[in-house]
Formats: sequence, C-alpha cells, structure tokens
Amino acid sequence: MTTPAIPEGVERCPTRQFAVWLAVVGVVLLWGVYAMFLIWYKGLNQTGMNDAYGFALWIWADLAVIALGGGAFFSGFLAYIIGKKELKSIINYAVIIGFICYSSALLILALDIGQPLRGWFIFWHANVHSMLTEVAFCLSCYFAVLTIEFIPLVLENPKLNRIPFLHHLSHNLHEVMAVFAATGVFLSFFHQGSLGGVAGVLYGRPFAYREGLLIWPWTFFLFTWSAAAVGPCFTMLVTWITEKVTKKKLVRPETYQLLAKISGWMLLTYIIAKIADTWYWAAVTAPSKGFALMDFYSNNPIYGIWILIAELVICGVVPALILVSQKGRQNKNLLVTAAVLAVLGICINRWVMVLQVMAAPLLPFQDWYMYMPTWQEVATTILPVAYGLILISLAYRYLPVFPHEKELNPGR
Amino acid sequence: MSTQTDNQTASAGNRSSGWVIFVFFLIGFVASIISGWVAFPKLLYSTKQQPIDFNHRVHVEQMGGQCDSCHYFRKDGSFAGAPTLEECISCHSYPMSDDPNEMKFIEEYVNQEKEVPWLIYAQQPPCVFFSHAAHVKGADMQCQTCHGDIGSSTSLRQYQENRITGYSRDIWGHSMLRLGEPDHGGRHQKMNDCAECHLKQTGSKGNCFQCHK
Amino acid sequence: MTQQPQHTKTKRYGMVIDLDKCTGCGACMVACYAENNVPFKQDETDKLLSLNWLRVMKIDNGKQFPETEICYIPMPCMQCDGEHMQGHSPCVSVCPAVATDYDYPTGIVSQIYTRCFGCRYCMAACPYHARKFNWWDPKWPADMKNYLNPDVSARMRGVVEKCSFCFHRYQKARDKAYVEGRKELGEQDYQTACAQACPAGAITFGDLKNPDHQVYRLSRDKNAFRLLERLNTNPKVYYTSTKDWVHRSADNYLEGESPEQVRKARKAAATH
Amino acid sequence: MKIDRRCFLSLVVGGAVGTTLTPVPWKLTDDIAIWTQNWPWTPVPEDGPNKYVKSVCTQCPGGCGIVARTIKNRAIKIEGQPDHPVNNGSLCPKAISATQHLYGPSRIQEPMKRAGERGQGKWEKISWDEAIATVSEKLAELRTKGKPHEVACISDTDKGSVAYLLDRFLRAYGSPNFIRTPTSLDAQELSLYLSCGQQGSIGYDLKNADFILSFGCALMDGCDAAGQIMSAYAGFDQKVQLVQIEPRLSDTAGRASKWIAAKPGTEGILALGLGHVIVRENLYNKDFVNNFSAGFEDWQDESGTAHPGYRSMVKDYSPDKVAELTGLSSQAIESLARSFVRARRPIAVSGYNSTGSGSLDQALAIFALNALAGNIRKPGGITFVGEPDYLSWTEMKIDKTASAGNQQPRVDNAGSGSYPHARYLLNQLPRVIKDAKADAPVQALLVAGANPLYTMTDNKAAAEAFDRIPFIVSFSAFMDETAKHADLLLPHPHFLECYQDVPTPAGLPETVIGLSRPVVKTSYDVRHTGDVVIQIAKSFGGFIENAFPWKDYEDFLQKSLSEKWKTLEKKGYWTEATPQDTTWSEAFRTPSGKFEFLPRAKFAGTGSAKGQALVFDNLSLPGDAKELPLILIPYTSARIAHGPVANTPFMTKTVDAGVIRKNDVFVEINPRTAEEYGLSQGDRATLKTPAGQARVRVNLFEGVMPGLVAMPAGLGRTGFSEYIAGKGVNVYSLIPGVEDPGSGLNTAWGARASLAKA
Repeated sequence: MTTPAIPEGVERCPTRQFAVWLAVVGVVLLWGVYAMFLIWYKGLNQTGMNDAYGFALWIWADLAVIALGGGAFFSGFLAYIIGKKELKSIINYAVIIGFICYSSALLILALDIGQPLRGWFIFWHANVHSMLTEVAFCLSCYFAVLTIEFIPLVLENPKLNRIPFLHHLSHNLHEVMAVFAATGVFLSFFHQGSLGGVAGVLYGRPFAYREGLLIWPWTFFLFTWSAAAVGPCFTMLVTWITEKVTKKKLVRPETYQLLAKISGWMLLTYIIAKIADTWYWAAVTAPSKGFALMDFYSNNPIYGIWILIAELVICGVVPALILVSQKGRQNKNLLVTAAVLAVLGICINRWVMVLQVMAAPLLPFQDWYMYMPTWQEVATTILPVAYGLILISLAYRYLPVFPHEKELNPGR
Repeated sequence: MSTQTDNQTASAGNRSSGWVIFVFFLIGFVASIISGWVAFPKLLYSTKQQPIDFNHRVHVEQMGGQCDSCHYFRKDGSFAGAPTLEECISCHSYPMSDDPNEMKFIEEYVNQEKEVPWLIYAQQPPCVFFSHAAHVKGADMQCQTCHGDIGSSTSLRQYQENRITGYSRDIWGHSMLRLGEPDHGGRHQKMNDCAECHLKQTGSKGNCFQCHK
Repeated sequence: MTQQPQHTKTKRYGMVIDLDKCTGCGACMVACYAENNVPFKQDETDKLLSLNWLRVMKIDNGKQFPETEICYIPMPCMQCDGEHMQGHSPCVSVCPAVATDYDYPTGIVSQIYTRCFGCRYCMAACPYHARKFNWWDPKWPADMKNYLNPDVSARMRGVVEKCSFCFHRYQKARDKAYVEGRKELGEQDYQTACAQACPAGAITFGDLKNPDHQVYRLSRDKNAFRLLERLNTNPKVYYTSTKDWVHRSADNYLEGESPEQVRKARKAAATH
Repeated sequence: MKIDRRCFLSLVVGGAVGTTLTPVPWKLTDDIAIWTQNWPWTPVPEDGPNKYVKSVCTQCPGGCGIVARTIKNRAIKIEGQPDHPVNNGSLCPKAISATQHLYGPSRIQEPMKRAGERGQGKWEKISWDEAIATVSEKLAELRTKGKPHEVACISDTDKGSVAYLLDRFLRAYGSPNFIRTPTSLDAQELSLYLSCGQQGSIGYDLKNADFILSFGCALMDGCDAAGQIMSAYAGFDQKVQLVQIEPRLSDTAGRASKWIAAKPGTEGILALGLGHVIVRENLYNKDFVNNFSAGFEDWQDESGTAHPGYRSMVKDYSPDKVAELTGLSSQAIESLARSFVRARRPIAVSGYNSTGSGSLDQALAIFALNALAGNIRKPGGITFVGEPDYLSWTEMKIDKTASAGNQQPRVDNAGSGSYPHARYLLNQLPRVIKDAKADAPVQALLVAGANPLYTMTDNKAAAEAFDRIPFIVSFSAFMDETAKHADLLLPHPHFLECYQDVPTPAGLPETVIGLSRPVVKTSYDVRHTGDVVIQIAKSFGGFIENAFPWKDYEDFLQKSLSEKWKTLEKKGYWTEATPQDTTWSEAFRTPSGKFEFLPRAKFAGTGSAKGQALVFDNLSLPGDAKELPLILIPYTSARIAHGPVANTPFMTKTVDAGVIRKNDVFVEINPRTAEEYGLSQGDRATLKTPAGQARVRVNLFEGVMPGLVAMPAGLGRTGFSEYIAGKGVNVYSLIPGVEDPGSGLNTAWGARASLAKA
C-alpha cells in the first residue's frame, strides 16, 4: 500500500533531521513572508528607497538571480541543442536552480511595484519600446518554460510516477523537452539581454548609458553573455555545496570539467568584451556628456575605483584564467574559488548597473545619493534564498535529481 | 515491481471509476459556467433607485426642445451637467403639476433646500477630463450619440453600480461581453470606446492628456 | 507611444526662467502645490521623500566670503523632447505601460496616475529627478480636503507623478475657446501656476514655436541654456543667466572645456 | 459508485476550467485594478462653477490684492490680483497657501475656556454668550475696583478698524494701555516724525528709483511688504542698481547688483561715512540742503547754546575710520557714496530688517542720506504717507472712572518722560510686570492679532511676565503660542471668511485702502473681533454702549468708510485721486518747518547731555565677548513666516534641506569659523547666548561673515499644529533685548553667542 516517497536506491537523512532543517529555514522564510505582507499592506514606504533610488536592492536581486539562474538555459542549450551528453548529469539540477531563481525574480518584481494589483498592465497596455516590457514578457514566458521543464522531474517522484496518466505525461514531456529547451534558450537570450538593456538605454544616466547595435545597447549583449558564462558556475557551485552537505558524490567529475571549461571560455570572452566596452564608455561615451571616468568613482563613501577593478580583474579576469587552464579547473579548490569569484563578479556588475547608476550625481551641484535598505527589503531579499533552500531540499529528497547518484555512491 | 502491481489491483476496487470522475468534472464545469454568467453579474452590480423619477420628455417639451436649456455650458467652457437645485427652483418654486414626483421633489428637496443626489449614468471617474465643449461645440456632435435618446424618456432607467469600482454600469455596458449597443441607444463609455470612435473620426486614438487629468 | 496625429498643428509649450531675476522666494513651488493637489507630510525635510512637482535648487559659485554669489534654479519637469526631438523622452521610452507619454499636440510629457503601476523605471531614467513617487497614501488633515482642485485628480499611493505644465489649464483654456468659437489659444489663455505666481516675473511660459510668444525670443537669447544639454534630452525648460559660473553649473564639463566651446561644437554637429 | 477525493478534485478542476470561460476572472482582474484607481480613501474634490473673488490678504500688513478661486463655498486657491495698486499680481508663498491655514488643524473652531493648567492644552467649549459675559464680568470687576487702567490690549497693528475699535473700547472703559507689537519700521517711523514732523510712514517709490541703497532690509527675504517690493522688483530693468548692505548673503543680497558685507550693527556708522564723503566732495543737493533743511551747518538755539550741525558731525566719520568699524575698504565706501548721490533717482531704505528696527539714530543717519540726495517727495524718492483718517468718529462721552483710568501712565512707559516720542513699548512690559512688587500692573490682557509669546525677543521673560497676569483673552484665529497660554479663546474668523479694512501698507508711496471680504462662509463657530468688541461694549450698557452705536462690525465698517465702501465693494481697493504734492516748502511740520538733520524734538526734554549728535555704540550687546565670542544674527526668508502667524505646511515643504533636518535647525556659519571651532558640515552643536541655549546643526556657507552665526527666524513654534510645531528653535528666544536710549525701542540686532560641538 505505501509507496516510498524517496527515489529508489538512494539514501536520505532521517525524517526528523529533515524536519528540523526545514523548520530552521522555514523560520527565515516566514520572516521574509511577514515582511512581504507588510510591504503589500503598507506600501513601499516600508523600504529604504526614495525618489533618487527608484531602483534599489530588489532590482539588483532580480538582475542577480536571473543572471545566476542563467545556468538553466545555457546548460539546456548545451545539453539539448549542442548535444553535450555529459551535462545530463546536472541538467535536472540546473533546471531546479533556474526555476528557483526565476520564481524568486517574479516574486520580487511583484513586491517591487507600487500597485501590484495593476501589475498586469505591463502585458495588457504594453509599451513595446520599453526594455521592462520585454523583460516582463520574456521572463514570464521563460518561467513557464522552466515550469514545463521542471514538471517531468516532479512527476518522476515514485508516488506520482505510479499514476499511469502522470507517468505517461512525464515520459512524453521528456520526448519533447528539446523543443522547450530551444524555446527557453531563445527567450533567455532576449530577457537576459533586455535586463542589460534596462540600464543601458538610460541615456539620461551617463553612468549606465551605452551605445550599441540598432536598438540594443552593448549591455544587452554583455548581460546575455555574462549570464551564460556565470550561470553554469553558479550551478556548479550549488552542486558542489550540495555534495559537501550531503557528503556524497552527485555529479560525474567530467561534467564539472566540461562545464568549467565552457564557462571559462565564455567568461574570458565576456570579460574581454566587457573591458572593451568599459574602455569605450570611459574614453568616448561618458566624455561626450562631460564626464571623466573618475567622476564616477570619487567623492563618495563607497564607490571607489576598487569596485571596477574588483569586477573586471579580481572577479573577471582571474576566474576566467583559472577556468580556461586545465590545471586550474582540475584543482577542485581553484575551481571552486573561480566559481565563487565569477558569481561575485556578476553580482557586482548587476549591483553597479543598478545602484551606482542611481548614486552618481548628474548635475555638478548635486551630491552622491546614498541609500540604506530597511529590514523589510533585506528580509524579502533573503526570502528567496530560504525558499530556494527548501525547494532544493525537497527536490533532492524526493526527486531523482541526479541520475548518476546511485552509480557514484555504490554501497550506500 | 510486484508491490506496484499489487497496489494497482488492490486500489482498483476502492476507486471511483472514470465516468464518475467525468460527471463530477461536468458538474463543476456547468455550475461554474452558470454562476459565472448568471449569478456573478447580479453580485457585481447593485441596483440603486434614482431619488426622483424624472420625466425628461415633459421638460424637453416645456423648455423648447433643447438639452442645453438645463444642461448648459458655462462661460468658462465647462459643462454644468445636472442642474442644481437653484436652477430647478427657477421654475419649480411652487408645484407646476400634481405629479407625485414633482410633489416629492418640492417637499423633500426644494422645501428643505437640499441638492438632489442624482445618480449620473455617464459619470466618468475622477481621472478623466471629458470635454463636452470639444464634442458638442468643437465636433458638433449630438447629445444622443453618446447618451441615447434620453430626452424623450418619460421615466428614469434603473441605475446599476459596480460594487467594486463604484462605476455606473453604463460605462462598461449592460452586456458582460460588451456586445451590441447599449439599451439606451448611446455608447458604452470605457476608454476603448472613446478611442475607437476617435480613431474612426480623427484618425488617431488620441493622446493620454486629451482626456486624462 | 502613440503616434503623432498628422492633421494637428503641433505646439511646443516651454518655459524660460530668468535666473538673474529669481529670488528663491518659493511662491512658484507653493502655487504649484496648491494648484496640483500635491500632498504634504509632517516631516518634509528629507527632500528625497518630499513629493513636489517643482523644486528650487540653491547653488553658489564656491568662492570665499565676500566674493560668494548664489543662484536659485527652479526645476519643474523639463518636458524633454528626447533625442532627435521625436518625443523619445528618457522617461517616455522606458515606461512599460504607456503611463507616461509624449503629447504631440503640445509637446508635454503626460503622466496618467491610474495607468501607472509604480515600477519607477521612469524615475531611474530621468536625469533631473523630476519624477516623484507616492510612497504614502496622501492625507489632508482637518478640513484641508476642501481646497483640493477638482481639475487635477488626487494621486493614490504607489504611483509616480510629476509636473504636467498645469495641463488641466490647457484643457480648460481649450474648452473656453471651443465655447467662444475660437480655434487658437492666446499666449495668456494658457499659463502655468508657477509662471503666473512668480512675483519677480522670472518665469515666462508659452509656445516655443510661436514667434508671437515671449518664450520664442527668450529661449533664443545668447544667455539661454538648458540643464544637462549634453545628455541630448532636449528639455523645453530654458534658463537665462548672464553669469558664467551659472552656465557652468548647468552641465558637466571635462577639464579644459568651456560651455561656449561645447555649445558651438554641438551646434556644428547638429547642422551636419 | 464510489465518491472519493478524486471526485472532489475533478469537481474543482471542472469548476476551474468552467470559470475561465466566464467573465469572472477577467472582469474581476479589471475591476480590482479599477478599484485601486478609485480608492475610497483618496479624495475626489467636487466640481462646480468657478467663482473668482477679489479680496486682500491680511496675514501681514502688506495689503496685497488677491483673487480667490472658489467652487461651491470651497476656497480652492489664492492668486495675485493683477493690476492691484499694491502688488500688481505678486504674492508671497504665505498668501498663496492661505487656504491651508483656512482649513488646517491650527484653527480654533469655537469659543473655549481653559480647563486645565495654563498652557496644558485642555479646553472646554463654551457658548459665545458665556464667553462675552466672562470678559464683561472680569472687566466690570476691575472697573468697580477703580482699576480700569490695569486692563491692557496687545494688537499687531494700530491701524485699521479692529485696532480702532479696541482702542476706542479701552478709552471708553478707562485704560490707556493699547499696545502695538513692535515692527521693524518703528525707528524709521519715529525718525520720520522727528526729522520731518510727519506722523505716518515713509513711502518708497521703488518702481521709479534707479539706485536703491538698502541697509540690511529683507526686501526679498520675507519682509512684510513682499508683494509691493516684488512687483517693483519685477519691473526693474538692468539699469536699476540695488545695493544691499548686510553681513550675510541673503536672497536680497544675492539678487542685488552689489552686496556690501558690512559688520552687523554698523549700518548707521556706514550711513554717516557715506554722508562724510558726500559732504566732503560737495555732492549733496544744494537746493534742498540750503533752502529746506535745518541743522546741516552748526547752529545756535534760542538760549544761545551752540550746536554742531550734520556737516561737523560727519567729519568724525572719515572713510578710513568707518572702514575699520564696518570691515569694508575706504575705497568701497567712497565709491558707494559717489554712485549713490550721482544716481538720477537714488533712494536709501531702512527698516524691514530681519533683525529688529535698529536704533533711532541709525534711522536718522540713513534718512539723512535721502535728504542729501534731495529725493524727498520726488518720483523715485521717498514720500510721506499719513495715518488713515477714514475711521475718525466723534469723541465719546466717558465717566470719571474712565477718564481717571485714561490719565494713568501707560504700563509700557511709552510717552513717559524718558521716552516722550515712543507710542508703544511692548518690549518694556515684561520687565515692568516682573519688577512689580505686589499684583502685576496688568490684571487683564486682551490679545488681538498679535502673538507676543512667539514674536518678542527673549520670549521666556515675556512668558514669565504673562504668568503673572491673571486673565488673558486671545482673539486669535489659530491655536498660536499666545492663545495656548490664554484663559479664554474668542476665535476670530480666517481672513478669507470676513470683512476687514486694510489700511495703506507701510512703504507704499501712495494711499491705498483695501477691503478684505468673505470669500467663503465659515463653517466654524467664530466671530469677528470687531463684533466681539462691540458686543462686550454693549454688555456694559450706559455710556460705553453708547460709544458703540453700531449694530455690528459690518455696520461700523460701512458707516466708517461711508462713500469709500461702494468703491471698495466693487473694486476691492480705494486709492486717493489727488496727485502727490511734490513741493518741499509745505512738506515739513517740524518746529523749524524744514527737514531737520538733527531733530530738535528728539532732544527736547530728554536732558541728554550729548544729545546733539547721533550716538553709535554698536558693540553694546549684553554678555561677555570672551565667553561668547561669536555673534548670532537672525535671518528671515520668504519661505518661513516669522510673524505672529506661522508657516503653512506648503511653506515648510519648500524649506531647503540645509535649513532644517527632521526637527533640527541649521545655523549658517562660515567654513573658516567652522574650522576654528572644530565643526564640520551637518555637525550638531550647542549654541549659547545670554538668553539661553539651543541644540542646532551647522551648515557651512561661504556667504556668511566669519564670526557670525546666522539662524532662520520663524521656526521653533510650539503652537498651531503638529505640521508646524516642534521644528527647530525660535531664534528670538535666544536674543536678549537691547534698549535704545534714544527711543526706548528694542534695538537688538543679534546676540553674543558661542558654538560648541555637541
């Protein structure tokens, strides 16, 4: 009569231990949910934002999680379209991480608008010229695709898989997954890019503004490229952490190696393009509007030139070089360090493209605008992390996320 | 695998069969369709009584057939809308007939110097600046085009109010699907209705600020 | 963005503010708030949380006492024509729901509070910080609701608002013209509340395209400039000042650049 | 048939699928969004026919013409009245935002009597009959005791009908103690009286002047004549020179053609220094000085005593000496003197200061410059505007008690032996009350239009004095600082709700009488102070009642204004049709019949030994210069109301971030001063003066003279509403009074101070 909910042949921790873990994370989640309702009920006055900071922590969190969630589309692209079989080992997990990232992004977006009940205007009364419209459409569509990609995995839960209808549905979905993966890749290229466009088109903000190709500023391409480069790093990093926590091998070493290699080359090409872009912006675009590079990096308590060096060199060039060298990526410590740096780099990039844009003064008589988030903003930004941990825990426990787990952990 | 097979056979006896499930599906489906199309509109709209059953025809005949005898433009170009008590009193300081409605009007409003709380069928929300001048003076439109032939009516229609939005039902229109012309022969008055006519008549849906404030 | 209707004769309403005349008295701000139902709170000292459609900035020349000079810069919405003067104002092009739009007949950037859902992208896009967000529900204590102007709708929490060049006054002036059988508005028929209130006569308002309007001449004065011209936002709010340091404070210049030289270069580039 | 969980699920799925095919989700989504667009708690102002009512703003004595836009008994907005002879459409922010006070939480909506301790804020609503009876009983009691002179009245004006009725009531009742609050024009008006023999005010024809020399006047910094000055300023072309003498770069100085930063308190010396140059270089107007002035050259009086003249006196004020005292260069002084006197229509302006009225001698010294330029009664010069005469009613019959009371000396010492020329000296009242051994010499105080507990310098001393007055009645429309400490509130309507005459505003070169009239009907239980005075008088019966033969205030106003009433009703203002007399021969009513450089009347009876010269002892501010090395000066701003009635919330909203933050006020100091005292931008500091201390923040500003601490006036309110009170510090509470020996007026222009990081 009872079917085990846990996939066959794998070992999971005792229910009690699992429940305690869920409870701990659940408390953090509840804190976030409380803050969320506070914001919906009382309005955005609960945040530290102001008229100079219309975009702040949340938009950064959005851009960052979507960039990090880029592992899903790029691994899917490599696995289903290019046909890299090695990645089958990690593709499920990549999809779950992507799903978490994108659902979090949508939740934060729903929080970040002053009139949530009118949120659908973005679809119904869309302004096709706005990058945000493009973001909203692509984001929603891609989230739908991710959900579809996620469903077969959910259906593989032993209990659900028992139901013939669901079993067949799951099977058939697997068959057509390549189609969805392709759709997802297409959508992702656009919305990752349009997120880059969000800042890049702001021709009233010389710190953000970039020239570009047709209607797309260079940041459009840079965002897509960087998400494709760093998304897999994040997937690797989360997998590695999961392995450490579960004390098991979950993914084949060659999967890591392949992802790291591709990520490394992507990162290297990205950082070269990014440096070129920064140089052109600093030497041509900004000066044409009367700004010298150091105008953007001085006379304020936080944003020094260090942040540019950190983003481009320490968290850009360094991890790229580690990952492209075979020795570097074969050393597990270096590999993890590189992944951490790359993730940090993209977070810095998204941060400056949102918050430093708002901070930099425009008129000579203005000062830098500084901003401090409130606990409500922090709590709602941590909320997705807690939610992600819970979803990962549940998925790991009840779904056959890692197809090679059994084989990699014999005798357990 | 044997466990699974056992379970399937064992459970088959406990489960409802496919057609029962389908019947339930159908019940849910039909019930929701009926409640959505029949009950929902009744719940959504409340029906309100006009304070006085006004006879437009009598007034139009008395006032020389012109709407703008009562619904006039002020010198500054604004439109006066429904007449104020003061304007009504200029004729009705004493009863002009034995009509019970007029009696009620005199007793409850004229004698107590209270404005009549008319329910305006075509009331636009506060974000709308509707220029009667542009339509009536600028484009030479007839009142009936939008309001229907209200001037020949002898009594007032029911006024229905959307409980959520507070809008008059005339704005959306009586049909939930916004099909057909309104009963009163005028126009529906959602923004799209304005835009549609503007597109037809001027070649452009119009700019936001043309009608918003 | 809606397209420009072909049959209408368009105007470019704009403003010229004489900074040598402005005394910083604040009458324009107060007139604006009273005209446009701008709410207020108990504490308005955090200027980044203070809803206003018009701010007057105080700047000085940075010189030591007693060589110091001050200048006030009233800053309404600049009603940018945008790059290439086609209505692609920084804010209009980014609004995802067409809540803000370029009104081609007048050149005024509209803001529809009931359409806005509060994403604040336009605020991020505006280099002048002209756009303000309703962080709170507006409150009018005691009987203060009585003074609210019915021509301007009160804004609810969670939407962006900004100066509209008192567009409702244009709407009313047009109504009056219709009733009087006129097609065109005179210069005085449509004036903003701030221009009307300025006790020093520093603010002039009118159609920048109409040679009969004062702003036509004033905006073409050799001392006229706009804020942050180098961003190519093409504002319709012009300023005049005879003081060099004021011109320099209005835009960003690299070392060795001078306002005149940059202006000349821009003009040359524009004619090419 | 078995019904289980799956059937239920199926039902739900069927329902969900069906629902998507109904209008429910779609219409609800739309309607909920529409609900957010029409939230019931977001107000929707009612529309209706617009009416534009012409009236006059009476929030300050400026007398600006306004147009009030109304819809259905709602006052929507105040705008300037174009072509009005006073302000020609120009208005200050306070007038524009007057509707905020009209409908705001500061209004007193009905008569009330104190229920708890004084100042505790507990009130009990009473009827008007009871309120009036309470006042009458109290006054009648004092009268029976033979002490009618122990009733005093403080008013913000001594011109116009309300002041007239109050004064008339006091005289019928038997008290000489009608006291007007001090204004920044007091010394100037006294100088006019002494040097020209004219009781009234100086009119400045700024519109036609081409060189305006302003001695620290807050012309564009929120003075009480903002409308007329701004409308004149609006008309200035680039040829008009405005020179501002002031230690701080105020808004006036900022817009002036030239800012001359003389040390504070040295304006009189500078005026004499300028006179020195003009006389030395023989640049003065010979016709005027030789034929129509007295006291220019040395002279002898009837008794044969020799007196030095103006020429001798200014000899002591050489440019070098004045330069040292004022902190300017002697070249600057010389060139200023030359450009002033060589201008076609120069004018030297005093009064309107943010720092009090200055001394009489200073006013005389500045007035002398106008005489040297000969620009008196000339276009672009100064004119004399007499006191309003439209309210003179026949003398009334009074009884013995009243006439005995009236003959008592005034409680504020004005008109006494020491101060024969001063008309009101409110600044002396706190000391008089404090010094009284037994009961306070004021047993009942009526306060109308004034708010002395806020506006008086060293207002702590004033509050202590008021505590000794057993009965205080406030006629204020607002719960201001003084009303809060009263025993009885008899609220006056807001100016947009009532009729009131507006006498010619000070500074205007012509006579213009305005009529403020009801723009809306009040919805509160308030009464015009004029009505209340008439009703109180009537409650006495007998000759007091007979002295007030009017039905009510409106009746009084109509009868007083007689034929002017019609014009006022129609146009909103009345101007004198007769052209200005521009001759000099009939201009002066002094003993000599000429303009007197050193007025004989000033010294008559004062017994002053050195009375023949103007005296300047400018560093006579109280306190130890070592302990208090800095000098605090108040500054005013058009955006902060510093008079009896506080800011509107809109005005407070316009105040810069560098003036208040949360509830902290910023003082402006020069960066060099800041360095000296180890202060940096935004630091909190403790400001000490002999009158008290306050917590402030510092704002570094190059435009303020090193060694000075400039603080905005008008903040630190404790009354009104939570939108106004509690912000910053009342600068006047930090300034001890300084008595002018020549006039008895308060001449404090600042206070010694120290500033230490907190």
